[in-house]
Amino acid sequence: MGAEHAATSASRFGRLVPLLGLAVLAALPAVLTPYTQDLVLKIAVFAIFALSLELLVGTTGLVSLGHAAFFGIGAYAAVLFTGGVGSLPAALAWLAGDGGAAPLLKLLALSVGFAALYALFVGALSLRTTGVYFIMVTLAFAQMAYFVFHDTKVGGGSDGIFLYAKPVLEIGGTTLIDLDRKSHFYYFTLGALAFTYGVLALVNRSRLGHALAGIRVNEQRMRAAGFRTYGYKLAAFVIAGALAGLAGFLVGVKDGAVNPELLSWHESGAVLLMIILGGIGSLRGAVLGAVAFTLLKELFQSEALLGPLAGHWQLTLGLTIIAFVALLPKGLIGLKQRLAGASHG
Amino acid sequence: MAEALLRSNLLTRRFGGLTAVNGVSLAFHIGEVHAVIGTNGAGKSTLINMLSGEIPASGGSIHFDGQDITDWPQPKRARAGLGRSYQRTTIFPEFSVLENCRLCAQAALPRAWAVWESAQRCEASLAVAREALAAAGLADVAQRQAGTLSHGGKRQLEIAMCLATKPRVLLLDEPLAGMGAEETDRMLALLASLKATHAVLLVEHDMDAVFRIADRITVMVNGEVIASDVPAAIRSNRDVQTAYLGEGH
Amino acid sequence: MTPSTRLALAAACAAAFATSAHAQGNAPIKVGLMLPATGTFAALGDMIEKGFRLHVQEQGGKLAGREIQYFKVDDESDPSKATDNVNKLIKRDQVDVLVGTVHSGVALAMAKAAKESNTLLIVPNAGADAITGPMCGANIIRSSFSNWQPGYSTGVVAAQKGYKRAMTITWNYAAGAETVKGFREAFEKGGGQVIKDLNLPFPNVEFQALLTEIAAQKPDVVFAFFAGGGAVKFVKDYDAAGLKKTVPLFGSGFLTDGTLQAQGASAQGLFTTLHYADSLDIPKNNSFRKNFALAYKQNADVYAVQGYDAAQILSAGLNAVKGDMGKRDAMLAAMRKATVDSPRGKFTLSPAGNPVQDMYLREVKGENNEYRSVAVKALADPARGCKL
Amino acid sequence: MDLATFLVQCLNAVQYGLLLFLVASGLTLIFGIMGVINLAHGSFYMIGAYMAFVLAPWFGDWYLTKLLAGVILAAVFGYLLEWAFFSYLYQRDHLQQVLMTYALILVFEELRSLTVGNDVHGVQAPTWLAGGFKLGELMSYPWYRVFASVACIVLAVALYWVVNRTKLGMMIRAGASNRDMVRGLGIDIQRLYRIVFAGGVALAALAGMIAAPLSSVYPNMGGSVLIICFVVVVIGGIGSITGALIASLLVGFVDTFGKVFFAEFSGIGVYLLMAIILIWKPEGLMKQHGR
Repeated sequence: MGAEHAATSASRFGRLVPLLGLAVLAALPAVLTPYTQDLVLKIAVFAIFALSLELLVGTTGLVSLGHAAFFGIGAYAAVLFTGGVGSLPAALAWLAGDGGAAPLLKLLALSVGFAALYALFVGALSLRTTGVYFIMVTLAFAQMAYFVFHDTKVGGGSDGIFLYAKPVLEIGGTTLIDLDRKSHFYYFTLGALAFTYGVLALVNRSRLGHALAGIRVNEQRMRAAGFRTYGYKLAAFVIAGALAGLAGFLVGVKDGAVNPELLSWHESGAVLLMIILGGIGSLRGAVLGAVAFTLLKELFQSEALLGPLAGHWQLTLGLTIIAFVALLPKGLIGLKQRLAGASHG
Repeated sequence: MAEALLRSNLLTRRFGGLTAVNGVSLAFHIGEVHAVIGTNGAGKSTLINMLSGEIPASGGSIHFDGQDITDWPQPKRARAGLGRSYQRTTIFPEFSVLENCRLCAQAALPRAWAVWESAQRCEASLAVAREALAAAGLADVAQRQAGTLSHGGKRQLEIAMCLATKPRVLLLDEPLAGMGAEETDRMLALLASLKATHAVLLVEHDMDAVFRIADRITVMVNGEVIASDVPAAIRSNRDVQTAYLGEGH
Repeated sequence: MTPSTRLALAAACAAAFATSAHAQGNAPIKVGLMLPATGTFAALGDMIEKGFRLHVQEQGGKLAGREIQYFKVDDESDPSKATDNVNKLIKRDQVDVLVGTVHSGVALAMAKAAKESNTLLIVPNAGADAITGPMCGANIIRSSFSNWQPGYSTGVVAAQKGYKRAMTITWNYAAGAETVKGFREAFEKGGGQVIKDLNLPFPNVEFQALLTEIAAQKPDVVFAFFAGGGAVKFVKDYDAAGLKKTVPLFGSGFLTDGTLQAQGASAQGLFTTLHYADSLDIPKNNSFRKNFALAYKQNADVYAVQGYDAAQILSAGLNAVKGDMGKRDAMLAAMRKATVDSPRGKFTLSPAGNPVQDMYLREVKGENNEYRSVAVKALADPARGCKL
Repeated sequence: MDLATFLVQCLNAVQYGLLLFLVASGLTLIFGIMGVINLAHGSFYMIGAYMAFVLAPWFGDWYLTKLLAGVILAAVFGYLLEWAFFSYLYQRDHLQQVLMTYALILVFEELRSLTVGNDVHGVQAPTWLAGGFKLGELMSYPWYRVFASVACIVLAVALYWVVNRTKLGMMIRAGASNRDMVRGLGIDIQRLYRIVFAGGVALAALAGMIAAPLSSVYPNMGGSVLIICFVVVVIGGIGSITGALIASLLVGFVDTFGKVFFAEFSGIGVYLLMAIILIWKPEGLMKQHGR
């Protein structure tokens, strides 16, 4: 009885962990140097990106190797529709601003919207395939988007384009949010992370989320029960794409620049790496993975800490990944469980 | 006799050069357990797969409740009232027994996109799921993790999940496979109780059980129906004896 | 202790150390080298760094009496990571000077970050016109070239040789398009006409279809812009297809720089223009090449020169203010006004911060790009879009 | 475009397609039979090309001997790699395979950088294959390209023969369509895997060696080859050698004519082709039954 009680109180505490984390993050700017604050921002953006993929991989069991496409499209939309740069096709030009003030809500909607739209297109086609094919097809569609931005004039070609005016939220003439200001952007990103986490937590506890989990375990059984699984998977794909677009919007505004490499398969690979590093199957794992991946790379590339070895970070990172996947197939989250299991046993 | 609830007409399925099911016409009625027997590779599973919509037919048609459903996809058939179970256990082992059934019951509910509503508090699906569990005799273990059930328990859950979709036809693919005598008795009692409100198609290898419960037996050999009649007539059918029963007896 | 806290701690220590060191009068000048250490351009990054360090060593390890402390970041030639990477140098290491890089997209992101943080940036290779065009700034200087320059000078030479119909071929990316634009401008000004621009996706190296297209169109001359592995393959394919004998090939100098060993016989006799030639027979180049070979046991190339000159420009600025980086405006002005005694010959800087330099016509002989003549004297980039 | 030019372009397309086939065939075998997604396959191509460069001084004009030596080295390497690394991947899901082999790319690239350096290097074609023959007014066609195409065709035929006419091939085909069946037949699946993997690595390395005199060797050369090979494998149908051949040629044609007619969009062409084919046939042109 006592043990049971302890377990429930532990899980109650566990439920508070994300909120605690958020509170810590909100208090951080007071103590951070500008660089570490940037690092936190970068991790937060990647965490959103990783969370969005977690819905596909962890919840629904769809391994996409082309998730960076939506991330990149979101980023490009944020910059292109600010106006004044790139050369949008006439059909889309009316959506762009004049290069002056950049309305936050409109740009956010366009970023998320276009990412979702492309996800709808890619999902509609790629979800006809399964397994290895699905992985490859998502990769190919991401490459397609990559080459559109790389080879055509739409987004300034291979060098990419810059953002000249950062988005602003104005209501009745007063500026509520100005993303050009460090603190505004920090809390806005934090808000976006909380929003993403919240949305996905809601999805996971909803009927949609349960159906997606069912599809992951046995799609055939779900169809036999009467689920139009294609529609469910497509919904997951579009939600994931839209949230990746949100992360893209943030990265576009954060860097003030976008370029085709945001859509490259290396980026898709990196985000997959994050969620597996953290542990597939939990939102916390995705966030943890984003933190771990960013810091690991930071560590391996740091000459101050590793000396000349930093020049060979590919080797150290590669070997670490191999060791990680070999020893911790369930990710960092799994490590915690394993330790907990060991102490009980 | 009343109009059949589910009827196949010259149903055929070819895989490349192989004809797995050839011109099968059968009718299934509420209040009747209709068993389909035959050797391995006779086309029984293919028949179930075609009726449930898992694989498309190469020829022929399927009618359900007066409608031509030959071209309907599987989920649509399932929601219309065609429930099936699988030869291999296909429960969701990580979920609770209740959740397994609740999930299946959820398929029929509207507003799947309402992500702010908690699945575990979805009363509509919970009620159906509890009903199905009670009918299948699993009410006591509703909170257990499904993967921890005994083999027989899992087979019962399989039926319960099928019931949770509120079907009118039950397409059961070897529900007795691997069961002990006691478990078999329990399952047969369950089937007998379901027969009143459902049309039941039973594919089964356990001949004793088939002859105990079936109201009608169809024998398939090499994808074709060689006999379809009441059990007593099948037992004395010479073709069946030579083609099928002869092997075992 | 988790990696994160450890890292944060290390960063904090570094920052604390940095600020305390800054307070002292004669603290080292912090130079941030953001160059590729991995990927396609790794060899170029290496040469630039060696060139830079060579000049500093020649000055006794100090510039204007101040020690130089290096901070390095691998830019991976990935522009999507450029902003984060450059911020490692600007915000984490708080460098005084940024030096980098090879890839244009990355360099543009660096220029943007440099402008926002008002950090001094010296670009030792990336040719994107925009760096000394729309993105130009008082604190941004380039020690190399703009893409437009070698394209333009090759166009001048091609037109002078009397060719009328030209075709261009390059990768479908910004550096290629800008170089080709320079070529077209000069070639058409000289009375010629570019009949077709061919391009293929970067970094695709399957040229055969386009070579066939060249053979079908029969131009008088072909202008090519490729670099690295692509340049090697293109030159070899062009030769193997028999076109070298029938349609003369001209290129921006990068077509034959650092690639001649690999290109072998296929490159013999090719004409290219660039702001440097290995065999340039002037005292400064001779001494530079000797010192470089002594220091690193390998031959210098154009990238080493650009790195070397980046250090020279920095030292010109520092000398003018006697090492006092506080006199920033004076230092920047001195850098702009400097006449750099480069191994490529003396050059000055345009108001936009790009070298005003002689462009040389070179011919490939053996494994050398041999100097032939000055293609264009003191060529200045038009710096279109620069509002300085 | 006149007829002669058109024909030459077709020749170019076929030649490119054949070279792609050589790399992709190894990938499709490893994919189809072992069910392992191998992102590091491009690295084997890279290793082959660098082998052609490193081995060159030892063999001089003994070109075919060099190829043979390279193939043997690559096969041994593949065999060892399977034993030491890939054999642990079969039980893992696709996701972990993607990550492990992604990490391998990083490791191979860094090792390449440490041992051979980051410079671009040319690889000489043997003197007995120097020169070319006249093709049209201005152009000639190098003998080495002819050799490369012929070598690819010979290998394709040999591969076809091995897969369709030998006992090993029977096991391979069975393995590609139904792994359980192969186990049921009492075949030593581990040995089969090891052989197939070694063969796949050898094929990719051979492709790299044959391509090296044409392409020279340079850092990251495996990356772009890898992606295009994925496209080939997916279009052709995973595990199908015939499918890979057809798909390679298709990609060769789309790439060649795309560059000529739609220069700005030529990068997109092959992916568009893949999308269209997958809409039409979601499991590739040559679907393997029974999976």
